[in-house]
Amino acid sequence: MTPQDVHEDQFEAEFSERAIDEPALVVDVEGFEGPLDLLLTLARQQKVDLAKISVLALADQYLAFIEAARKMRLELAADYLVMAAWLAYLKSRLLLPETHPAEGVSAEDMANALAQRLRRLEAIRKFAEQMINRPQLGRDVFQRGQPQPIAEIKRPQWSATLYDLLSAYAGRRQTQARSFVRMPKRTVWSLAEAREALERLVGQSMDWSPLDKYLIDYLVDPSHRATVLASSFAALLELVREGHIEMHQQGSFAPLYLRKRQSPQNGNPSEDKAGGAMAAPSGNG
Amino acid sequence: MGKVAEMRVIVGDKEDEQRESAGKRAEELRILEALLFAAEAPLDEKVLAARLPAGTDVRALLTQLQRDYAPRGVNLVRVGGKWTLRTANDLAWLLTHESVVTRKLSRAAIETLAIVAYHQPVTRAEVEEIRGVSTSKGTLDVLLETGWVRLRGRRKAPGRPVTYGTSEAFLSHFGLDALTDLPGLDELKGAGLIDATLPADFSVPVPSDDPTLREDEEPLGPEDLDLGLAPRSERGEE
Amino acid sequence: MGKVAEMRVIVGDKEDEQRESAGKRAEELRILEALLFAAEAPLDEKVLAARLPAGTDVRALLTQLQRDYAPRGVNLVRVGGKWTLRTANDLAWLLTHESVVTRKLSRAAIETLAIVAYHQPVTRAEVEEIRGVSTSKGTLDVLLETGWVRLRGRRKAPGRPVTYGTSEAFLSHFGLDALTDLPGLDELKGAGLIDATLPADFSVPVPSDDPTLREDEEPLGPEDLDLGLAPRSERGEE
Repeated sequence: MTPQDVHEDQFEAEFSERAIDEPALVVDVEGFEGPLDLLLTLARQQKVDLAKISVLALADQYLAFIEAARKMRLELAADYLVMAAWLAYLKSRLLLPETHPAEGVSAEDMANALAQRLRRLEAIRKFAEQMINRPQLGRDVFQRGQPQPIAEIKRPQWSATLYDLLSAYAGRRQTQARSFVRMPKRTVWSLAEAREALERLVGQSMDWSPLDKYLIDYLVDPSHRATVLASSFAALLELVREGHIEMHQQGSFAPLYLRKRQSPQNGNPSEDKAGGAMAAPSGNG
Repeated sequence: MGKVAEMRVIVGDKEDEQRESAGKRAEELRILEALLFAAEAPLDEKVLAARLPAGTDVRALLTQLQRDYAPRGVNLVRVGGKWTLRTANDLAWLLTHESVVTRKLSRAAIETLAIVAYHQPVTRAEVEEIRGVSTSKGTLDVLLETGWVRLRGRRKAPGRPVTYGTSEAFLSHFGLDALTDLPGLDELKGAGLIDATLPADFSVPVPSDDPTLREDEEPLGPEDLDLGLAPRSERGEE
Repeated sequence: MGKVAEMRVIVGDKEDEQRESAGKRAEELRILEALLFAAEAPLDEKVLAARLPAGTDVRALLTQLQRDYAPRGVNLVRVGGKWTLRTANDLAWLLTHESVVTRKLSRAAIETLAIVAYHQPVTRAEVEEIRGVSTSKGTLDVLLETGWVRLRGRRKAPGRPVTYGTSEAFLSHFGLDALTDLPGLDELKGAGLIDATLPADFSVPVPSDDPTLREDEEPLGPEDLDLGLAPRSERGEE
């Protein structure tokens, strides 16, 4: 094959074996994965073992291809041009007799190295295909769909020494024995407590009753007597002021009588006049 | 001769047929097995049938597969009307990994343990009184978990509180031959753990872990057995 | 007479022993089966041995289990030196449409993956040298994202280029026990396409995914950790 034969139609025919998902090649450099791929494709046209390939013929084909591409004013990537220049150089070296074989790398070595690169690329492509066609996990073969992972149970092993035990015991007992001296807490009835108790005790009671009777349960302990009386009296005054409770006293130091305030706004206007009318609801209760 | 040869042929055919049918069945079982293995959830018979050659008796295949797997480490089980492969129930322990973590008892737990040891049988309220602070339920739970403290019985008193005591594991962990080996007041003083300036009536009881219930104790009821005596794993599943 | 009786006893013992040993083996096989079956990922022999009675010949059991499973719909295979159960290769047709469609790798990515696998540890420049074309950053990123290719370290060379290698996930995904099982590796070696008979620039040693860095590699610096080593989720959070 001579360079003149290189023709886009021919390329199209030659390269139709390429994978379908890649654009069909005309003189479309885009279709190649770089100059080495192009060289490999051209080499395949020689239909011989890559080991016996004629690098010279290959160089010719490559240069013709580039020439054809240029005529069509395709923009060529620099890679292709660098390779073209290198091949042109190699070609000239191959055609000329080697004058100084000892000097640097011989043209034959360069040609062999190129052939070796092509073989390597071809081999890796072949095995890449074999590799990718192996049964793939999640595509061809499957692992267990519902794995039952191993659960980690942490079992504590408790540690303590006899010394820990004894010192803790002795320490705590000793502290407790010493802190056993207790200051008796003074009991104080707060105003709030007194008020709460009175509201509860007087409740709905409509009859006059002495204060002492209400507080009888709280006056048992003599130590409480003073605070209970003082606080309830203060709370009582407050309750009277607010109009919740009525109270009266016969004279100084006489018992205090109290009852729930007979409210005129109780809902029934007839009830606010006389005590007689009030007796009816209390009688019902 | 002719007859014998003929018979042989017939027998041969039958064998071939049987072999063929057995081969077909084996292949169907393989498919079933692979489907069930790879499935992300249990599969129902309809789904399985759709993947098998038309006219396959899926139920019969499943029954055979179930029988094949029965003695194995993996079983074919039916859950909610669907089929799935599971590790055999008796091998569930394989799927848990127990690791031992050493943990130190809290100060409160050690104090409580010491009080239980010296004052047993003792109720929680009594422990609190001796410690002078309230004891959380958790502290006693931890002690029950260590296996050093056990429920003894209930005190014959209002509320029937549980009484606690120490176990044999307690003795073995702390290297005690008997509970009476626990040092008394004089020994504690001698060891410098208690100093001399204590009230005259201060005493340390002579401990006893005699398992016989005391007069003021009564046995635990069956309702107590769920409290902390059941193995942890079962409690965990609740 | 006495001698006969004695012999019988011995024979009986032997039978019992055999039966017992067979039972023990069956139980060990069950355990092995259950473990492999339940596992989320391939298990190595050490992990398996830890779950079996001490002194069990794990390898022999695995070989037997592998033989037992060979004709079945699920097979026991070794990937990356670890053991796992997988559906049989020939049933791919059955299960394929159940799978999540895995993203199809571009031709460039497949080639790059193969070069990384056969020539690792390898730098991007070396990949480009073999392919004769520059490799886009995206191609290697896609491969890193699959988890099949990982950053190994840096080559002790000008520019300290990153070296790439395959991961355990790569072996597991393609069902390879070791890199030596890669198709055509011997052929490549035989043809001198993988040894160092070529000029220095071309030399590629026998592939190895041994995580130990080679003499001409050095570890990645902390600045590399953001590139692709961090788990995806973490990277996603950035």
